Amino acid sequence: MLDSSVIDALKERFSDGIVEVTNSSGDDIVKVKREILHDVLAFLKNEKGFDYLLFITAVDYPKREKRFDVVYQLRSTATFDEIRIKAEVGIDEEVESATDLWVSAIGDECETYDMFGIWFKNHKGAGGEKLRRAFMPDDWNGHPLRKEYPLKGDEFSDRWLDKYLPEGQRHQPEHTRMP
Amino acid sequence: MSSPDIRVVELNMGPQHPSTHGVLRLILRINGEKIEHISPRVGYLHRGIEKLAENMTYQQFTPVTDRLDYVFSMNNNLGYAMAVEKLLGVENQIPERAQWIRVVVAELDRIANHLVWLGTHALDIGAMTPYFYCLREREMILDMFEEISGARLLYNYVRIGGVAKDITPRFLDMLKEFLKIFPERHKEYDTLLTKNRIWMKRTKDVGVISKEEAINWGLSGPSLRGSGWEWDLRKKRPYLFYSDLEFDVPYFSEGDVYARYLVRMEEMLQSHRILEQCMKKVPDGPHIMDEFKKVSKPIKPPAGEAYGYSEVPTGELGFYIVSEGKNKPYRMKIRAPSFLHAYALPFAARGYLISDVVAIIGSFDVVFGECDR
Amino acid sequence: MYVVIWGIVKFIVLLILISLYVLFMTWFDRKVIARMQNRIGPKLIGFHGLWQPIADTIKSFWKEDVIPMGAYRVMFWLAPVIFITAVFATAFVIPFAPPIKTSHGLFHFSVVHVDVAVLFVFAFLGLTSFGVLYAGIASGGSKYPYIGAQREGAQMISYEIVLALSLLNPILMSHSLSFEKIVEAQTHHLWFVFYQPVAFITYLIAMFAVAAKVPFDLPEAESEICCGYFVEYSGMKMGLFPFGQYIAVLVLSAIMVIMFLGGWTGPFWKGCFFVGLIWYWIKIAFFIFLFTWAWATFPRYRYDQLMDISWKILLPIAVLNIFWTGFALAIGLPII
Amino acid sequence: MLFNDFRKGLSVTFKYLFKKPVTENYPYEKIKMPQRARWLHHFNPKKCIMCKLCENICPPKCIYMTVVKNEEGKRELKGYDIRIDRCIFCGLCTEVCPTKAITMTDVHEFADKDRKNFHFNMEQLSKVGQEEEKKVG
Repeated sequence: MLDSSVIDALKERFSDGIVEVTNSSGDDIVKVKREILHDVLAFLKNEKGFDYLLFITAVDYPKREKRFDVVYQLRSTATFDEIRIKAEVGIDEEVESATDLWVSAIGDECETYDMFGIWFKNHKGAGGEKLRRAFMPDDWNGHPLRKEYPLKGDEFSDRWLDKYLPEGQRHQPEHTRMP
Repeated sequence: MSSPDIRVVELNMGPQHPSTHGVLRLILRINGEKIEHISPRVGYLHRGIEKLAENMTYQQFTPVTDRLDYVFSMNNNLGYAMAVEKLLGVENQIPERAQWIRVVVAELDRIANHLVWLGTHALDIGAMTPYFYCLREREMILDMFEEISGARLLYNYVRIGGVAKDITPRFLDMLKEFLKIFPERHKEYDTLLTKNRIWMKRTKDVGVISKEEAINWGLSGPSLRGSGWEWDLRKKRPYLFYSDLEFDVPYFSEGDVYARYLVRMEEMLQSHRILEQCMKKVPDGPHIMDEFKKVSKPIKPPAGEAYGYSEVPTGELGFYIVSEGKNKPYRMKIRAPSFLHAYALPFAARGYLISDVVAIIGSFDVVFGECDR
Repeated sequence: MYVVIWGIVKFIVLLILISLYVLFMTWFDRKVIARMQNRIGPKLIGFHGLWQPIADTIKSFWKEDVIPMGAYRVMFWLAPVIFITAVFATAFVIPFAPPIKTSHGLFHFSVVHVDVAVLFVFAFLGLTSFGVLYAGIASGGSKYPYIGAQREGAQMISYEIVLALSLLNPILMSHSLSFEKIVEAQTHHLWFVFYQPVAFITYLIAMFAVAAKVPFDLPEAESEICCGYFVEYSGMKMGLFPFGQYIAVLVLSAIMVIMFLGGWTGPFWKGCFFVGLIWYWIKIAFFIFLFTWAWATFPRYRYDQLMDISWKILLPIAVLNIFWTGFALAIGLPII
Repeated sequence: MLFNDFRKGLSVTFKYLFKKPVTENYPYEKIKMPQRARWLHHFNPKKCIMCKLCENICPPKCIYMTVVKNEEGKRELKGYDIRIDRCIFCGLCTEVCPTKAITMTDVHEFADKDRKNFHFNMEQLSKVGQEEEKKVG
């Protein structure tokens, strides 16, 4: 459990930006508005000592108006406290990148973009690389961790592979499908 | 006159390369043999484990966690089980015997992973023999795990609320034998490598990471401790009964490959020390909580979310689980240390030579089952 | 005519012997390294897997021969040929047994007997790097062979100098470039290793580097650049490169024994042909075993460190050592 | 001493040259499996009560159970197939089975070149354990 001073300081600094402060299974969760997300992270890192970014991810709630929750889990190296920052993001909204604060955000932002299609503005990878898909091929259609994305492919889901295969090898691998 | 662009060659290292530890692909831009830029590409082993988790019950997902980092499956099981227990709020009700078994298998698995790491790391740098010596000792550990769980690599042993099966007397005998043999075998690897001048030349002052960089790059585990952080979750946030055990957290402030090597070598001995303390007293009692004994009985955690973490051999493995009160998780994010380590490579290896890239990959202990998920 | 026929006979005998030696060496390497690693090694075919190398050779003849699309075909074919020819030529002048007296004079157990054998060996050892360089360049823009060939070129240049400079000391002391005369010079004194321990060590280190064996196997570092210059080769063409390497190991060990360890001279039964033969081959076998032993034990150096060792440590030591030898010879110090 | 580190390292490898190898002579000497070994399934159709728990728990969904109603209106087990090529040998099916109709044996040598041979049906699965016993006895 986090002591209340951090949350009080957050409330004081970003008075109307804080949407909700909750606690679940002993983890503190602060929900903020998307616009001030980067400022909150910078504030926590620079002034409150939360200098270790554990992960960035997103959760998809397709029925909501703004369907994604972007989640940042931070930890303080001094006190070992943890805090979770969340922000609601709509399907065509962008998030300010945290790569200027943490290098470890590069991989996670690429992954979140790949899996959910959330675009991170001003993302700067190693050597100034742009945001790109982390796991899937660059020309992949869709974002796999969205709820509407199917778990299993149909018989045509390997078609994208065909253009990479030589003539005569263009067949679907049989073992990937149900009988 | 040649422009600088012509001198820079793009070299594709991987996905099939003997020392990228699986399927890491690095696009190196080299000038001579010097690295100007690295662009890591991961995902060649992507199996969509997070998507699978959303479509599986909590118990069904346990065998899938084995497939994360297949070198230390026990620790993956343990990390997942602890995350779900945190979500359920039962983390303090685990039977004593189950806790004992969990610590023993986790530490044995840590030794097993470090042995594989040591062997492959030495192989990358060119020393062939430590690999076979290490696998010889790992074989003993795998035999023990086979005795209690029935499988040699993907155990599916540590379950939510306890462990799958009770240990057998034969396991204890094998464990005693292993504890007797291990220190002298450890000394052999030490003789072959630690003071060897070639080994020191290849690893000292290579891949130096400062204390601040290590935190900023999201390193964890031995890689972080090699940069001077005395940061072990077993000490800082003790789970199970690690707080009752005596062990040191080795850390070195040099931050180079050699420091990370020394950390892991020392950790093996510390795990051995923990195991010897465990052997003094084997508690009795059930090996699993009664309500989780039946695998077919659905687990329905209350709506909410939890981030459960544990110290696995490569770093901090975390499971961020969002539950909506159903028997399947709504969303599961796996914080994989290997993934962050792979993305720290371009920063750690910039300015070094091709041979150093291999050493640095090895020193991070990146395994792609976990990195790609 | 007599000389030509004898030369051809000797050449064929050498070819057979060397092929048998290489076949045996592949088995020996695998078996010894396996035992050092607590394994069994080859064991199925023949007595303790002794026929395994023959099976391997037959297999590699039947393998599909892949030539990459962008390769320069002529050079690609030529590279292993140049390599194997150059290495094989070095073995021509190596005596395989002590000379025996016949009615026609001394009979030498080497294909050609030349008085400047040391020069001959160095000329052809230098040529081997051309084979490797061609292999790297001919692989058609494939980058790993290219890096491997670059490494081999640099390594060969740096270490041949050290190798030659270390050998200058025994040459200076025996006033000869002929192997037989150098051995003979050591029968009058102690072996040269006792006079020239520094040159012995520099030669030993340079020997590993020139043969490109662990800990100096950078041109083919399989964990960094995946076997380096012969990545793109397959079948028997690929097999020729390790084949040549094994010959180089033999030649360098033989030179080591001749130059520093008194060749076929031993502490007792001097002058007997068979005893000399056994002494000679025991010494050579030890150095060949040393190659295998080091392979099983040591990690690999890095490219820049390799260059540092050569140019910053070994070369100055070797040059100073020559000065010392020349100085000692000039003023007639009793150490010679 | 000069090169002391090299000497020590060399002595370790040299020592092993004269030690007995630890390699198991596998295909010629069979490995003894522990009792809990999780390998090829054995299925006993007489014990099965058609509860479908194993089919539901199977993480890769490689168990296919066909239950039909016969003329008398009773449920009858028509087929029980396991696609071993997809099986991950987690052992959950044996754990959930209330009557121990499905168990795991230590038969582990069933490699094949054709994927079709990994579709094990009910008769094949019910013979798995027995064959092994015959070989041993």
